[in-house]
Amino acid sequence: MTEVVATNQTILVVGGGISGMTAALEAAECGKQVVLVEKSPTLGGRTALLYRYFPKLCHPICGLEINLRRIKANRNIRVLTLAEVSAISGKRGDYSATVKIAPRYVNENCTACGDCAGAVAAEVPNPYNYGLDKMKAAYLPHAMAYPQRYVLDASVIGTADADKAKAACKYGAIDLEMREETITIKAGAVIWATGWQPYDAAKIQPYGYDRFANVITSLEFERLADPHGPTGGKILRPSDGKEAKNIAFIQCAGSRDENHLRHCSRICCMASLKQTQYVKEAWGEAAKSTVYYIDIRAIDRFEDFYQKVQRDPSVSFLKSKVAKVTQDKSGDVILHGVDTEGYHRYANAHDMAVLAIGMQPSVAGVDIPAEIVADSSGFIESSAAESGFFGAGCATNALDVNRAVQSSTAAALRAIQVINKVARAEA
Amino acid sequence: MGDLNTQMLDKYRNNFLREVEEKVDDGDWVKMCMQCGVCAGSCTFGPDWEHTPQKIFMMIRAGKREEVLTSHSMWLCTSCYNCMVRCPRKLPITHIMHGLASYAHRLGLAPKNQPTRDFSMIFWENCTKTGRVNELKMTISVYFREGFVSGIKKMWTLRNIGRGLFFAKRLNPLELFVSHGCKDKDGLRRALKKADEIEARRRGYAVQPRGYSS
Amino acid sequence: MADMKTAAYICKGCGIGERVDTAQMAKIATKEGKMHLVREHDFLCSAAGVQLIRDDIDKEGVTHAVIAACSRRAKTEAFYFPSAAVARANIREGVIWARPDTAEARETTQEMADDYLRMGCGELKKMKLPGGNPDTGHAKRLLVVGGGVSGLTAALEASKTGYQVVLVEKSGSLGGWAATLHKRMPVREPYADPQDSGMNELIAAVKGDRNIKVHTNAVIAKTDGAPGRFKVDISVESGSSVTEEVGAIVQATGFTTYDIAKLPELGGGKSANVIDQATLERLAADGAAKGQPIRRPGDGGEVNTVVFVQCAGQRDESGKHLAYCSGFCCGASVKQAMYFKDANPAINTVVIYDDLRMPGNGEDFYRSAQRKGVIFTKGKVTSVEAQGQGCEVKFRDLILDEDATIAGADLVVLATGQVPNSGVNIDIPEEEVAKMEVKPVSILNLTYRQGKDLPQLTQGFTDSHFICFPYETRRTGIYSAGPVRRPMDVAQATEDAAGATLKAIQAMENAGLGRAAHPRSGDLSYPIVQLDGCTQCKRCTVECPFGAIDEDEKRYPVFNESRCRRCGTCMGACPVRVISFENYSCDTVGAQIKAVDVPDEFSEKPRILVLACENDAYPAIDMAGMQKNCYSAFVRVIPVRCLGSVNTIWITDALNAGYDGIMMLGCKHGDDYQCHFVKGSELASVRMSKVDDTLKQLSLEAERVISHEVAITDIARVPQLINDYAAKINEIGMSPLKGFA
Amino acid sequence: MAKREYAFYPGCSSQLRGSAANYLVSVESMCEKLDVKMTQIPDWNCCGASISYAGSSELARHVLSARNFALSDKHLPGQDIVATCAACWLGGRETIEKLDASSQLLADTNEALKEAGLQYKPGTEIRHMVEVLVEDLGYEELGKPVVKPLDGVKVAGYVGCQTNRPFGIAGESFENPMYLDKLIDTVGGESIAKYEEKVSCCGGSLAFCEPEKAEKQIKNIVESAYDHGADVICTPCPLCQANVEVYQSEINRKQGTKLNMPVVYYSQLLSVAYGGTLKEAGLDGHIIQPKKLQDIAVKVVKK
Repeated sequence: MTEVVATNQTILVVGGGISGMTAALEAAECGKQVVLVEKSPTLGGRTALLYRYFPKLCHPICGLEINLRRIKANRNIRVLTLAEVSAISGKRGDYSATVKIAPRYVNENCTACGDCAGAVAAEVPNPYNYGLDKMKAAYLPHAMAYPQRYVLDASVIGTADADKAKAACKYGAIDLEMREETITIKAGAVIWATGWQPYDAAKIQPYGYDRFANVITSLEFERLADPHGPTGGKILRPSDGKEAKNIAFIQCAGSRDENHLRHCSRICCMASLKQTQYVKEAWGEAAKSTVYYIDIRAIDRFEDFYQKVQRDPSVSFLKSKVAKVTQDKSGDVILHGVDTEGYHRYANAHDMAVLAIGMQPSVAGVDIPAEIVADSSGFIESSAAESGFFGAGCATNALDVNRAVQSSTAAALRAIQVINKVARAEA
Repeated sequence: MGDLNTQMLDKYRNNFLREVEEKVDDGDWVKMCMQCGVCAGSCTFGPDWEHTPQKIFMMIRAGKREEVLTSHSMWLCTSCYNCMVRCPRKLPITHIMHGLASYAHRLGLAPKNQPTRDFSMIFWENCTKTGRVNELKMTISVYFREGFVSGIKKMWTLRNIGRGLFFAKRLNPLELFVSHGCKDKDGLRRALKKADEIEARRRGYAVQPRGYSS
Repeated sequence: MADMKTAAYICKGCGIGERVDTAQMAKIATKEGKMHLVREHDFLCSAAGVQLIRDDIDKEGVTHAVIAACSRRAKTEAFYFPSAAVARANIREGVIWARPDTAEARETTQEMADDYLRMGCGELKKMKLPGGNPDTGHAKRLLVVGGGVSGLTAALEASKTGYQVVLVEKSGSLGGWAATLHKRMPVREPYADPQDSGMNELIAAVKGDRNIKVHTNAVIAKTDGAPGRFKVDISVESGSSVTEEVGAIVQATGFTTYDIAKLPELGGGKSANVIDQATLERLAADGAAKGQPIRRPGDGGEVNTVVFVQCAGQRDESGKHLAYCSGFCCGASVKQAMYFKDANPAINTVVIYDDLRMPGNGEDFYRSAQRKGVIFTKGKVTSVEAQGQGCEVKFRDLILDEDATIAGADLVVLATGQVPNSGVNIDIPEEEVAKMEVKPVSILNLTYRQGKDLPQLTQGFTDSHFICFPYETRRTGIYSAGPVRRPMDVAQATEDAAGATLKAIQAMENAGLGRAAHPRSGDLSYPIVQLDGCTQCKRCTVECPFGAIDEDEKRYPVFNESRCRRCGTCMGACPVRVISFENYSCDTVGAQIKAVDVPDEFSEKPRILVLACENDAYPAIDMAGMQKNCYSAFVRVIPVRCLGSVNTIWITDALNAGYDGIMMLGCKHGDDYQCHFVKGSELASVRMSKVDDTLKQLSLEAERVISHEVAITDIARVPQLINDYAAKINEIGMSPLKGFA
Repeated sequence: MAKREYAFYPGCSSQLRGSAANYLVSVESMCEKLDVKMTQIPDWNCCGASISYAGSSELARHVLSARNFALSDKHLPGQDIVATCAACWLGGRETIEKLDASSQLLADTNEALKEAGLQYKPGTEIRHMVEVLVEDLGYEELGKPVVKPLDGVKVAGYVGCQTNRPFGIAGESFENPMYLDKLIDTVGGESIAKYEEKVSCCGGSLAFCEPEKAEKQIKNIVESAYDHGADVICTPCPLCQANVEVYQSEINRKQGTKLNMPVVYYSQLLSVAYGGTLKEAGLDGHIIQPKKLQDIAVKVVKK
């Protein structure tokens, strides 16, 4: 049974992505007790799966390394992975949360030596590469995974593979008897940092994501460029592994569209501008990127990055919402549409098309506590004064990493205000 | 009908957008366009368009009344609804195109001998005569709209199709004499006449004489 | 060091036991390492293994422990012994996982393991358990500079959290720009209409808050001290000055609108009817007060047509105007267009934009404006000229691809940008400042050796350079919020103020506990200087990236530990090596270098020292091991806090000890630097450029010392770099200095 | 007593001697096998189609549809109206949508209908025959009456525009609707999942006035079917059927191509599979003979 020490002076943070980690750390480094609950087996969330950040083109896992070191060094934070908040009751200053913890089938004895992975035969689609490749059914989510502990995929439980894994582990770390458990955690304040998910690209039918292998999402493209990714960082197109040098970036894939997401997802323009530089980095002179856009939203200081990319001869811009994508026999994708500046019809062939996929708050679909008000896009709105719930990061709005962290830091303060009030009342 | 055009000209002076909003079916949607161009790229006869829908919307906002109303473009709409289902702002583009065409025609600004316009008129008159379309009569009037000789020529080139359809029992000279129709075609025509009056009332036009209303 | 009791723990788990001879390692620990206590264990990170160590510490009085097992990045929580100094010898990721499991590799792999253990023992004996910075300050009041929406929010949030606040506003009243707004953009559904700014309530709340002491008509004459003990002289209206002691500072000094007189081509300063957004807000507010519509400023005439020109003097590549986009202006124009449409739908309202930038639910606000009949035209305005009572706007219509004109615009609103009020740019040298006709006025008047104000990132904004850490400033305990940090609207400024307030509070708490702030949060070590050896060369005071070190009248360095981030750049800079940390010093690293067993020149076994930044390069090497990307067995890797902390003595020591090559792996520097300590890797590269002389003196090839910029993702590249360098060394041959040390 | 009853709105083209006369025939035999009773709306009128916009007005078109609804409501109360023609169905759906949305448009429409002594009451449902098949009956039930599976007949399911956009069949996508393919498979034929021209426009009524432009479309539609080795094209729309079948000879004449691809209705496939004769399946109503289907139709099934 998982033991968690928590009181109504504890801050419960839901979501272990960069927003949740930040909120938890900032609060903990102010001396507060924090329980950080993450649904997946590892912290890091979506940013851990990005290759580079705009506009500096630095590496997200560089910041993750620092944040993980902060967490390892901080005794105020208790991390629960594979855990989901299923219900919350109570009021500001006195909540109790029901948390479901899924079995990992690997206990804290695990040294991450990897013998179990060597032993099992079964493979499962790798969610950390958006299913672009497979991984062993006994796996460490990724090189930066924290806790650094293996996971036995539920699909192999009850199969010979499970027993092989158990036999292979010298440290008694494989526990096939693990069951889902439900625990209750007290908390004075709750920070909801459940982040975002990519809009279902298959729903954008004219782009044929579900029909054409060489139409991929911007998130999948991050994995293709990343040395930790399925191609070891080589930009190869899925259909035939051909080097993808001539790449189309389709903006507003789902965003700013009343048939899909009504809001603008903010990050996609900068993300595509950034990704054109991956293409440049990979193929140099041979690189060719074309950005199909409605408005380029390189907001505030990011403008200079846009100007830099505009000067890059390998990148061209076309003001047009692509009408339709087809794929020819060679596997090339053909983009059909009209350049609206003036009036120029095009049918352009590219090696691959990248959909700058829209941002959907993860709260959409999850039944969130009544106290949290979500707008019609599913984003959490700033909560009422009498509430002890605070949204943070992309659960509250379409934000880039910088703004998400800012929002989480603010959320941490509001949570601390609740805790301090409780403390004063009890002192 | 040219006078209607002048009426509208001084009524709306330099505000063509407002004119479109008030006179054109679904015209009040024009302002919602965000110029993404997805309609332009989705259009079946797109390559033949001189102005794409999105561009026409911009021209309306820019007050290019003459250019818009005399344009051939709207008349190339096949009603495939591609633009409409893809529009991120859910503009009923197909309807707006029809509305603009209809309005241009009403003001007498539609291009002369615009084949689609002529066909559209023939179709409407044909189907409202008896309440049902008589395909044979309609076809004949379409082919003969530019006069007898060209009509005969067209018929001749298409004779094989005609024969084929005849043997397939899908085209029959009998139609020229015993034609389908509604029993209560007069009631129908009264209703359509009334519809015209209401339309005129709402839009502030003088009622114009129509085949079925005279 | 009488009370020092050392112990070595050698783990045999994860294949270590099978791959290397741990018994031999144990002997080395005892004989060479001189460890008082040496233990082998099959599964050291297990509860039993950890208990064993804990018992030794508690019962055997072990004060120093070297753990020869996995990387310091693994099992960190398990091997947490706060009461002992702990060194980690990386035998798993750093040796057996980085080497092929073959018979021929066995010997060199064993040597690697032996050396890492020797290094661990060497380091351990030079380490002390950090006691925490004694120079703590306990002031828990927050100074907020600026009484606009950001400052007011910061003050209120701090008070709500239970902290006292001193708020300084240079003007006579609170509220700043936000208070001049007629209305603000909506922040919740349906995002359809402008809403009340709520500034009156905010101002009232601040005035009514007993925790908040407000000084208006006041500026800061002097800021002295450090987090936890800032002394701030505030000169108030009377001309007199008050001194307040505060623990941290939030700078929310906001922005000034770009001067439209600089935009004559757009009619700025030439026609009374060409105004900026700020002026329109005032017109709207005055009109509303009088219950009248907005009129032409020129002659008070009716407004029938109004044109908004976006990006006026912004996004400019010519260098004449602002290069950036201010982000808020599209939304502001949409809101202002609604002022007209809501009052009278017949008013012709046109927004001429290039890219309309309304992220998130701003899209709904945009749609709402279209629904209200605001016309949006994608175009570039070429000229605005007075014409009769109004103006003529000429522009290129980018959609219709033609030149167009709007004649008879009664009002033209230029969407100009935000210019940050960030005080003195400390990176501009004195002599250049002297040349300026308008001298910049300092805001904080810091007494810091390195300058009076916060360092600016770009274009005057005091923003953080770090994407993951938006509040990192180079002045510990001083955080900027609102448009002085980066361009933003009211909603963002409010969020930003709350975030900055948290960081300020955190800085006060850390200072009180003598702990480091980000990125080495919680670190209790701190720089200790032996002034008797100091030559007053000032390198440390000049190079400290955080301005932590001042100089006294005798030009000796004065360390302000609570400003310090513990990067060790001062230590790396010091030519006489009088600066050190208890657990990280010239000696702890020097000892590791010396501990390595360097074979003679005929052994064909070169030794390569790798000094790797612990933030990026070391994790990259570590993960290379995790991926089993093998590399040369001749390298010995030492993690350093930052390349900035690398002292050249290490290089000379290593060369003299007969090392054949030295690799320095640090973070990218330059404009998009990735160094967590801002300047560390850059300073290192500057220093290393001087190493060539040393090499010449020793008559060694230049290739004996090289450095690379390495990113944390270089899991495949780093092994390659190492192997290439090993090959290179093989090429140029063994060092001639072997055996002389 | 039939299992299901509907008010039937065949539309002008399906009338006797009309260009889609064989569509009506096949629908009737198909419905009989499926025990679906279809009663024609007495005195129904033309829907005005989408092409009539120049002469008509939006209101006038609503009046036309509303008259049919009113008649159906009067004579066949409570029955859903079923249209077999895409344009009729679409026009009807649009009228319902618009009149539901605007009380004024509703009032105006009824003011006009009053002249014909009729009134339209909101709440009418107009469905496409395909909706009845896939939604009310479902593929499983549609498979039951099959006595002659269309073995070895490769069919390009050509959905076209107006049965697909803007309303379409519930749960199907605009770009790649699957229901025709599922119908084809259900009756033992071989569908072509990757048929690119599935939802392209045939030119619609502009085939009359802009034949060259329409022929360009039709050529692609037919050639793509050939590329996939189709024996026949199948469509749910009378205008698509007519255009694609009829103009092939014109294209051949002008461009020297040898297009000869038969084009049939889904209802003909089902009718044949259900054992319908040439006549019952309306297979005698083609310019380009759907040989393979005809062979199956004349084949005698041994019990």
